[in-house]
Amino acid sequence: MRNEPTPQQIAEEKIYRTFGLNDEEYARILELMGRQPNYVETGIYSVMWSEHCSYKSSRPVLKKFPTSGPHVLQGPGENAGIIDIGDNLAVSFKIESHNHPSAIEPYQGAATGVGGIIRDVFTMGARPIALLNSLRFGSIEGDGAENVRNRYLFGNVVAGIAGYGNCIGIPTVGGEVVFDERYTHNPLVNAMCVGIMTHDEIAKGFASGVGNPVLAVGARTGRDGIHGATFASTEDPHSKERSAVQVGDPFMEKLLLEACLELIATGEVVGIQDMGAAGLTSSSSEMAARAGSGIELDMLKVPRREEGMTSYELMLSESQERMLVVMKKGREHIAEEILSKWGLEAAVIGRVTDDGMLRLKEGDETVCEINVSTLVDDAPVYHRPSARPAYLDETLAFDPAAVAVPSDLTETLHQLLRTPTIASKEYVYQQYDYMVRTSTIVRPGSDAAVVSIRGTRKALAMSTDGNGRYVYLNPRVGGQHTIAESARNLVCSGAKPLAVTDCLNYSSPEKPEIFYQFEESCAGISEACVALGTPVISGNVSLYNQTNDIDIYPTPIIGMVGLIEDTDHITTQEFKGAGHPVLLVGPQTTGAIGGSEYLKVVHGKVAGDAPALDLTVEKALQDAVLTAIQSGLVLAAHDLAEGGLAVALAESAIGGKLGATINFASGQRLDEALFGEAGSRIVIEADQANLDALERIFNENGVPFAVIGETGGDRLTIKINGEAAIDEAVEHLEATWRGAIPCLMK
Amino acid sequence: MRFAVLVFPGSNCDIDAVKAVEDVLGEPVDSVWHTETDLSQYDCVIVPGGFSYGDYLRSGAVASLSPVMGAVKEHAAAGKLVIGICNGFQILTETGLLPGVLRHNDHLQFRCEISELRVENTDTAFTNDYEKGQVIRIPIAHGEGNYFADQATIDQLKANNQIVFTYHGTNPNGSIENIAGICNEQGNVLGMMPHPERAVHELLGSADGKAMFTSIFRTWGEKHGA
Amino acid sequence: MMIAKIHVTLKGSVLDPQGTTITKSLNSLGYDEVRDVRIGKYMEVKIDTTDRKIAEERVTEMCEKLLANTVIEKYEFELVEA
Amino acid sequence: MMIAKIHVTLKGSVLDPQGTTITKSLNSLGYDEVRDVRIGKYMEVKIDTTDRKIAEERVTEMCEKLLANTVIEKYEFELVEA
Ligand SMILES: Nc1ncnc2c1ncn2[C@@H]1O[C@H](COP(=O)(O)OP(=O)(O)O)[C@@H](O)[C@H]1O
Ligand SMILES: [Mg+2]
Repeated sequence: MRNEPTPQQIAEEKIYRTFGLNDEEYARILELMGRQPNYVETGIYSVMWSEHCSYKSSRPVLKKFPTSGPHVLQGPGENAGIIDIGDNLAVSFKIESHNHPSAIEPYQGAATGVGGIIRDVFTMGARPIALLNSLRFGSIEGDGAENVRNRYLFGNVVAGIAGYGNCIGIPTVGGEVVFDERYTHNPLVNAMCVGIMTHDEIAKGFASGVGNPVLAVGARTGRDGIHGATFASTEDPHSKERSAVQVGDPFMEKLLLEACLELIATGEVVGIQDMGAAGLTSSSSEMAARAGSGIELDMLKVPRREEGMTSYELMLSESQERMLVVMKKGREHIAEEILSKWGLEAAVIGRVTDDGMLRLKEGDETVCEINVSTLVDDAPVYHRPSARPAYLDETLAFDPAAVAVPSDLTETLHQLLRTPTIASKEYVYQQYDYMVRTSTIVRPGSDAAVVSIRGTRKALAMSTDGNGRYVYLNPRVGGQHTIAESARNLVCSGAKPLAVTDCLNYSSPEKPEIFYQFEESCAGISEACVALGTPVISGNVSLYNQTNDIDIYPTPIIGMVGLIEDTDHITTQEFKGAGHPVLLVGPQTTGAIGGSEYLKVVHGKVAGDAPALDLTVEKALQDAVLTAIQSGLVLAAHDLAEGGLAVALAESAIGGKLGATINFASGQRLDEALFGEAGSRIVIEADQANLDALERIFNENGVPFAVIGETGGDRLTIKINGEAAIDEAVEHLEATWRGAIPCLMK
Repeated sequence: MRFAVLVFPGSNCDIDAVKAVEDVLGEPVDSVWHTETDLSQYDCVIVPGGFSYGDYLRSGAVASLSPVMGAVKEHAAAGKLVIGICNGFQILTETGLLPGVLRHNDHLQFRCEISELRVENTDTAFTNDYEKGQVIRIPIAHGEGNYFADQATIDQLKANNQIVFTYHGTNPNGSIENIAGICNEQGNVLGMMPHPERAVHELLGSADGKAMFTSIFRTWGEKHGA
Repeated sequence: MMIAKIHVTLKGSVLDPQGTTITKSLNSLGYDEVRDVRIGKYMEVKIDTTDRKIAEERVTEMCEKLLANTVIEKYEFELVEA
Repeated sequence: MMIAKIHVTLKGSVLDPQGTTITKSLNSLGYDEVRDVRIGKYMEVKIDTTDRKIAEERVTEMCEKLLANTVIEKYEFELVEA
């Protein structure tokens, strides 16, 4: 017999607490069930009511995101969102975090994060066509034990992402990496997947139709990752049972992907969902809840990897590469045939019922009976207290006059290009197969990646962005920046931004100051989404990213997808030829240096307000630049981000192996003009002959601009008010920028 | 001319090879599952890239034992054309159709980039549309492309002019003699780590791989009077 | 000189995708008697020392720090004179 | 049941870049006494048989066909009852 605590013991010895349920939650379960839950039932409630599955702290905030639009086919709530891109085509995408597992086992943690997000997308019936990621680590400079550990985490997370994505054959086309002490014990590993399908191929996670068979498909269930969802919702993952680490099998997932797409195409699938966090528990109850049905499973029929597994273990395991499928009655053999062609198993483990219950049996014995809606709809919701953080008074009081303008600004530029956050990420993406599927037109290294759609002239642009420091300094404006920068990256590549997926990485929501950051930044995200017409169609929340009282920066990461109507519009950031005017489009002054990478790297300060951003100006800028690109008037476009104008110019010059002479008038401090990071600004290169046409477009949209110089030569020379501020050979800038990370990782 | 592109569990460049044949030549091309044992209707067999069987144990090892590889041996023995690209090259060496082995890159990392190759031998069915010594840009994407063979084998490869492509400039994986691709003694079986099927449109960053497909088609046409 | 012969293998409950794939492949090649394959690493580390006790400590450290990933792997070694 | 404990290692004359890299990292971590590292594979194959002689033949075949690449690797195994 099972050696499990009895319902009485669970109540009396408060065993539920070790599962992460508090006393009130347990009392609520008693009320909902009208009896004491047994061990399996307690386990099931605890994972379904964990922060990770129930979003109990974040739900009230997430509800405020704009989620609809004429092109939205599926908003948040399914495994991934879906948008329409015309021609009967639809695009599905989502981003997800795997922060806690990656902190413990970086290679497998990152790899299984990639595996999970791919399953979310092909579950919708979409063929995955691209992967992106967004990563945060502590500093990799220096020889302290923590720096060594950060390098280890960085190196292995990247290798894990590569290992999984390369093997399964989906190109990893873009992403971002930021290094900051605040992430030392809490690296962030967010992975995004984009898939494409025709409208009739859309599948959903519905368990409907009484009597329809429920199948477990793919890998067998093992003892790995039990309580992973709870574990992702607690403060110190390191103290948790380490056997919770799961190992990914990308080969198995490749077979599962092909088999599932083939299976969905038969039209015999009623519903399908991947077994991600909380495995069989969440997939079965969520599929039943969406359909308003019930599910009955015979646990003895669940294919397992190890002998002697209990129902509790089977329900809570997070073994990878598994799916739950509901087939039309009598059609289960079709699933079995297709899966076996791919060398995989499909086992009928239960059926759909109409009594709204999740009922588990071991043969004839019923071992669990829970009303599905109590797991999903009655999950607790917390309206956490919120309080403006005290540190804001101090950071906002920052006076730029307190720091001096460096005397050698060329050296300052080198310093910025060398800083790992700005330096070339070639070390990272040369480990990713970004070309497989032969559709990658703009490879990693530009503002956004571009993937063509075979059989059309269309292409998709995509990027991931986030700036935790801005959000820290001004949660509301920081949140707006995240969306604005993402959209601006897409526009620079020639795309119209369409929709957003978000991954919200924060510290403990139980701290009022953190909750304030969360609430405010989400409000900023919503405002920017509305202003730019990009609804949120999917997302993920990762809380409790803190260790030893160090909270990570509040770090919402945005994944955005845009549509390029014609591959002729594709634009990249590098300078294309000599003798072309260089324009700065958008506000011509930068505001202060607050929140900038420059202030942090050169002066060691994280202070000031987030850089200025006006959403109306941003929208006008994006519309104008997109119109200009679509009219064929733009040779190169690059948005200004970390490091401001000087770094953007250097990147365009390095990419094009071509210099430029810049000369503009400014009433600002030199460091502000060069390195300040105000939003809504784009540098473009254009043909002299097109200047008039460009002027017309910018004027019509009310967007300020100025010709600030010309491409040519092999040096980047920047003069302000006629006086040389920066003057350096492009080759030297390139050596600094390209060499920085490889040198640190040697 | 009929092409077969083999598909093993875990192949992932099979579609790209099919697209390249269609786009460059417009000739018929079939995807052929690894359990097939008859390839007699095909003129050229492409063993594509990817991670057959996850590359578990050794890349190409498990796939080299699949039923279809028996048919590939017959196909090669009959003097018909076989190209192994990346994982396909690894499968061909594991099968013994080509000498040597492909080991982990010397820096132990996966490497994806557009690399420069020198065409060393233009007397093969695969390369006669190139100039001898021509430098072409073809993508690589592999973790185990470090070609190795003992000295006797290398001497033989040289004596028979079996080294078809070498890396120009930097060697991305530590391969001996900068070898990027070799053929068998008869010249009808080619293995290469770089991906010509990824270099068939300017939009993809290079179209230098096209000439491989046109070479194959021209050679076949001359032989069959087409 | 001593040689540390080190075996690094996956912990019992950790999934071994390589092993599973090779098991299936051996079965399909006609080796039906094969029930399970587990794949690990074997390393020989040559050490310039004569003190067995110190060697033992140092090799343990190397395994913990670099040679094994103790989150999912376990290790074992013996020392032989070379 | 028997378990074949198989060691697959590189032939003596073949360079081991992985081993060289690990030697260097161990040295740079302060393990100066490490002279050389060679990396191989260790496999445990569980076989449903009781006949040692047949098992030996069959395992040899598996090694030749799949488990080792005899162009650069050599193998060795012992059989233990499980
Ligand atoms: N983790 C990563 N994965 C893939 N590509 C990356 C990654 N990090 C950075 N890149 C690529 O490097 C380029 C520059 O990155 P970043 O400086 O973050 O760009 P931006 O500031 O324009 O968002 C982008 O093209 C991006 O796709
Ligand atoms: Mg950018």
